[in-house]
Amino acid sequence: MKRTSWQEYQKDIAADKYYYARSCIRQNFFPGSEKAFLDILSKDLGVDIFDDPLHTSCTGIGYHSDVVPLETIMTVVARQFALMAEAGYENFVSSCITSFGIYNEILNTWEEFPETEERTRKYLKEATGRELVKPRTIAHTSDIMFYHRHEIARRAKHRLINALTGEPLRVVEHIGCHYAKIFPKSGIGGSEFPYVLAGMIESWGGNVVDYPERRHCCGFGFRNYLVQANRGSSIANSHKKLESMSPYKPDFIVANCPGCTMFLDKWQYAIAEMDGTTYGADGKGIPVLTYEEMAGLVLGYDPWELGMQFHQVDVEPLLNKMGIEYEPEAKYLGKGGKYIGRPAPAAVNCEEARHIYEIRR
Amino acid sequence: MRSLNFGYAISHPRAIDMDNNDLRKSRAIIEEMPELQACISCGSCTASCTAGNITNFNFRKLHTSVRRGEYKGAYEELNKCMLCGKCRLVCPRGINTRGLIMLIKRKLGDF
Amino acid sequence: MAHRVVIVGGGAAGIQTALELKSRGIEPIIVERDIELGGKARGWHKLFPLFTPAKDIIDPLIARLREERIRCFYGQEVTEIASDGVVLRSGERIPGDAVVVATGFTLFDAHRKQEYGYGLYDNVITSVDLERMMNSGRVVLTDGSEPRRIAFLHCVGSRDEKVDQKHCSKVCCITGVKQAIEIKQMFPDADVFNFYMDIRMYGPGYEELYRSAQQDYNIHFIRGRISEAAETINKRIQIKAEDTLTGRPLRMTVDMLVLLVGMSANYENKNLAQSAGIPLAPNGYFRTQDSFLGSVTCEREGIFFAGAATAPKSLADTLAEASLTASAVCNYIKVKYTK
Amino acid sequence: MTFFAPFTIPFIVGSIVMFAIIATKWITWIIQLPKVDRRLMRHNLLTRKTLYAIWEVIRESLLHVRIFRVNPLLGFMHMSLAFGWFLLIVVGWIETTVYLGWQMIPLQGHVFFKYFAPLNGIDTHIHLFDHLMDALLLFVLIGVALAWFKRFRARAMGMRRTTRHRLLDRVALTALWFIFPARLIAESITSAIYGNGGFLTGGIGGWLNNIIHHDILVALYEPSWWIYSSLLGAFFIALPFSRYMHIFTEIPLIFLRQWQLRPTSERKSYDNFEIAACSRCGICIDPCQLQSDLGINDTQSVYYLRDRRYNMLTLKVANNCLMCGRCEAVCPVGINLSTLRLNSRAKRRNIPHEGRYKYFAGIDRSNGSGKIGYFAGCMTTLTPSVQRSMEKIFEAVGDEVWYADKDGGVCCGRPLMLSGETDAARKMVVYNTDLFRRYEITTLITSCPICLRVFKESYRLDGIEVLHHSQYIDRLIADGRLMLDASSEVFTYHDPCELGRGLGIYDEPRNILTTLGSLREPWHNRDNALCCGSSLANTIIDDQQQRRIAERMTTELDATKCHTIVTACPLCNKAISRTAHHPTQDIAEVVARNIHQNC
Repeated sequence: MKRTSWQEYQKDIAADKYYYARSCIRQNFFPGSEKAFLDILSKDLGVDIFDDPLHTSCTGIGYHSDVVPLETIMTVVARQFALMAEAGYENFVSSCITSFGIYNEILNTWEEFPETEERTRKYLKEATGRELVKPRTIAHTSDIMFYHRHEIARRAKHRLINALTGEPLRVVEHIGCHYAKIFPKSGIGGSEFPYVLAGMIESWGGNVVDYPERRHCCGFGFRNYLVQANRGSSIANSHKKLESMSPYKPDFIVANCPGCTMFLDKWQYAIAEMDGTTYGADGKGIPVLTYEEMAGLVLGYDPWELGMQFHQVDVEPLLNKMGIEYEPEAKYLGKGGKYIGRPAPAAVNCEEARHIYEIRR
Repeated sequence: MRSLNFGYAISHPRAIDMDNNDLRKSRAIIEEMPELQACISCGSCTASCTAGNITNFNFRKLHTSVRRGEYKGAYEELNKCMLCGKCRLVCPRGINTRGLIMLIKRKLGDF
Repeated sequence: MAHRVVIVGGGAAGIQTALELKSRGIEPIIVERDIELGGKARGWHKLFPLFTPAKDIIDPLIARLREERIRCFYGQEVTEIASDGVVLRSGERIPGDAVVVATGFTLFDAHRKQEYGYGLYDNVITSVDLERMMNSGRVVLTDGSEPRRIAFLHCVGSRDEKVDQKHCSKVCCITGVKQAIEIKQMFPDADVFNFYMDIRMYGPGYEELYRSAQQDYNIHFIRGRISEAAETINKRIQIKAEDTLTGRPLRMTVDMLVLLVGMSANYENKNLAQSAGIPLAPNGYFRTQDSFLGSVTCEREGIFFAGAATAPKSLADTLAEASLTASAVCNYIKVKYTK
Repeated sequence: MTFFAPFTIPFIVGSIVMFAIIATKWITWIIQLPKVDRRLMRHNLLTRKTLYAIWEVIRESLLHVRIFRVNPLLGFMHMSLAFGWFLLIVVGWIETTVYLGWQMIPLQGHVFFKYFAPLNGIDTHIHLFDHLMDALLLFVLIGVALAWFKRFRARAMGMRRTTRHRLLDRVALTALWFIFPARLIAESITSAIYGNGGFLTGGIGGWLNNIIHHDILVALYEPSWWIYSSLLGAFFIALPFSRYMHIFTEIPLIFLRQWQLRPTSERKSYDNFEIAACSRCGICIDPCQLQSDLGINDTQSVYYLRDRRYNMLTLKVANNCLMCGRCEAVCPVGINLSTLRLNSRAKRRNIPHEGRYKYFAGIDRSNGSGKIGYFAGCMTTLTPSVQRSMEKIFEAVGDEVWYADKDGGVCCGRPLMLSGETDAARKMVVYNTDLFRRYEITTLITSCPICLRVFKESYRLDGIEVLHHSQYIDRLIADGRLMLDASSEVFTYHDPCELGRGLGIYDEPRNILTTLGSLREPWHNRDNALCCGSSLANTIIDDQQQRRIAERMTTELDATKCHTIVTACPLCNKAISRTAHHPTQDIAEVVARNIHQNC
């Protein structure tokens, strides 16, 4: 890759002892990813990561939708930090890009306007009796994965390589806007060309696709999506990106933001239904992965364990391409082999119906 | 083609798309009166405009859009002009604005 | 014995100062960091606003310098300056009765505006690259084909706090106009777009050239700074800007994007200034006493400036200023040594 | 006598074709006239107007009095050709009648009488007719010689430039040039053979007899008549398609015009008479400032009419005219050049858009109250001192004034009309008329001659007196209501086209200025005044061309060495002050600064 500018933007990422903060969207839409992250870190890499049951949502969605006031979210964030300190950690890790942006924004606000920190400290004390302790480092979970990318590469069972042709897979990486567009120095590689996902892809054998709309937003933008009247604008953004990337024939998209992963995936279905356009080989859609799923596949995790059946666009063509062995029949079986139901066939999820639950019926 | 109603559609981009806009008419207009390109967007024409005093008619913006191949509504908008000629009198670049208005109308109105 | 003046820098400013001093009976010595004289102007093809070949200006200057047998040090970097001489990196000291700082400027490094993809995308070049291409007589895309749509972006590294360049580089506007016309002369069927924030035509004949570019050459001027450039699959450049005059975003694909790079203060100015105990202006250029009668002098007697060491200047302004510097040096020496 | 010889065939065919075509054209045009025009014809047919028309036909179609006024030599040329030829025909007819008695003689009998009756003259003692016809022939030949001369030395005839012609015109012109020399030769040879003839043909005949052998003369006899007849035939056939159509068309035009038919802003059949009546004499070329100042020479009225007649009129030619009226003022045929030009602009799509100018509804930018209305006009807002001066004058005389457009109103509509959008302009006419009616004004004063003209010509403002501010001020002075301080200031006055040639207002501004000081006229003044070049009627010439016209004109104003250049039109004012060396003011400004303080 020609780009080297990312090296100018580095940041301090802790090697161990992380305090984990979950993402509202990911918990619900990609629960497998968050679990995989914890597993990869603690089991594969053997680092200390604490998933604290006491922590809450950062209320970022509410904040960006103008329903949660600044003072409130500051206090909530202060509480998260307090919990971290109480648990004996100082490296705060956020699973959500929105939250990551919120934490950075609030830490910077406290720095620029110390009186707001004092006020928050007071509110936190009054409300919960806890003491605010600011974290030593703050990172997004993708930063952590990026940090350990070489270690993961060493343990790789699969590489991002087309098993049939031996060619590297063409991967579109998409970075959530709030990762580095608010504070360029908060991201690996700055705001223009963040390297966090590209670094993983390159170390695991794939090729990053550099397409014109690479830096464009996916269109989630809270108020864009949450208000139905604005959804046309939301989908138009994803549409623009998909149109721009499709000539490069990407094998899959990987994103580090909950909203982006969800919308780049689900809008493919909506676009297909709206105007008949489908992307990807054979018009079956371009699979959209989380970086945990990507790492999980590299490390040899079972795709269904990773929760990849939650995607709108079927991932089976990608799994076949990577030469990953999986049980097609187990796709829609939940815990203990229980059938969890399956979506109606659509343009972008049209895998052949040769699943056991079909037979059972 | 299927089309399922989600209650919204893919919004048309607001951006001026210079790759897909049909620039033929714009080129023909500039070819006939190259002085249009000499506009430095000072806004004198719009500021002095008799029609602009009563409506939101903005010749500067309009001809700029037309030059970019954005013709939609331009003809109708130009019909607000009363052709009084004040703009020509104030244009610091000496652009024959009245002639231009007639030319653009002719090219866009196909007559 | 003649008085001796050390001139730091052998570009247009240094040479012209040297020639002027020599004609007034003073012995100038030029210390040039590069291995040849002529400075940046050597790299230019033609000069605005009359399309004068840069060679026609620089070559005679150098030739005269040789004729006058003016001493030059080549490949020597000055690390310290004082009113009585300079110190080279080698530690050697060159004494003089006065010192003229004619160190010029540094071209803004377009890599720093990474959103424009200089160095990443094949067909994103700088105005300096274009001058070089024109010098070689061949302006083509990397695949060897002729560009049919070219965009110029003004103010790259000028008036941009994000890269610490708050000042206007003064010459890029007219350079953009000049180069756009040259491109249009080479490729009459090409579409040329200049994206600008303001068009600043401060010199004689500049505004006229701008107007000619618009009306006679049909060059499109779009007011709006390109926000980002990206490469398409067929190696063209997709650019986005706001067409601020219609208030709408604008996007287009071009074959070639030319970045009109501005002038930065030399990084070394800081050390030189420190060694001489003189202040720098906030933008990193040397600070002159004032902008009027003291435009080539500083607070420390015996140290003088010529050319773009104090602010972005055109070649014409630089040459004019060099004569002024020579006259100021002369007066200084006369007053100081005839007591 | 049979009055037939084979050589007469070209002549006979030519004249039949010519009269057939001309008759067809005229009849078609008359039939296509709008009802209004036909009613006017019927109404005026049996009035004195018809007699005037006959008188005018004699003066203009035969004697060309108006051309004499432009240049006597040019007038003589036209007269000798037209009147001379006419007399040749009339006297020739009398001659045949005298010799042969009152009987039906075919046309060629008259024309080629010398051929058919070469010995007739010998019968009588007096060769009266021979000499008379020769004298007339000489008269015409002088005209032809002058025409040849004019081709090569136009300046001598008072014309700097002559018309460039089309092919058919050249055919007709060449035929015309040689018809009379051919006649002279044919008749001279005839005289030579028969030994008779008047002083000219007989003289040349005698001389020919001396130098050329009789047999050769006999051999040349028939061919010479063939040539004469063929030239006549060629000329006649080319005539209806060439500029010479004017010879006949000017006659019905004079009648129609006397019967009060006029061209309008809509094209109509009447226009054909005016267009065909243009002789393409080219007198309109020299006064055209587009020609003299800018060197544009394809758009003058003569070319415009030509292009329109042959259906090759381009929008550019139609639009490239200042409509200053200088050509119209000198046109010997009196063609309504500006109106014709205007209605060919109207050829452009002129259907007002459904919602066009809907925004006029409910707009009222007027203020003040009074029976006197003041309409500054769009342009006057760019010369605010005119408006302020008017306010000062109104205040000085104590008139209560209602200001129609102090904060910018709706345009008067003339600019739009000048661009051919007459129907759309009606919306402005209706709007402004309503506005004036609503405030019940009885006098409407405007500072803009453009507005003034449209108020007078296209608005129906019965009961409202429409005045230019110079007329109003002049009246105030005459009535003793406005006292001004006279001084030694020297003024020069520029006549705006719309005010002067357009509306005939020349004296009022001059009265005012002579009250205030002394007046020096520029070289071109009154109905010959130059245009400032900024005319709204022209949308083709560019800014620098406008400037050049203004500069030339302003040079004349500056040359008077006045103190102040005065004009009465905001547009002229802007144009003049652009290059003038003397301060330029509107007449209202000059008046306002000289109001007597105790007044």
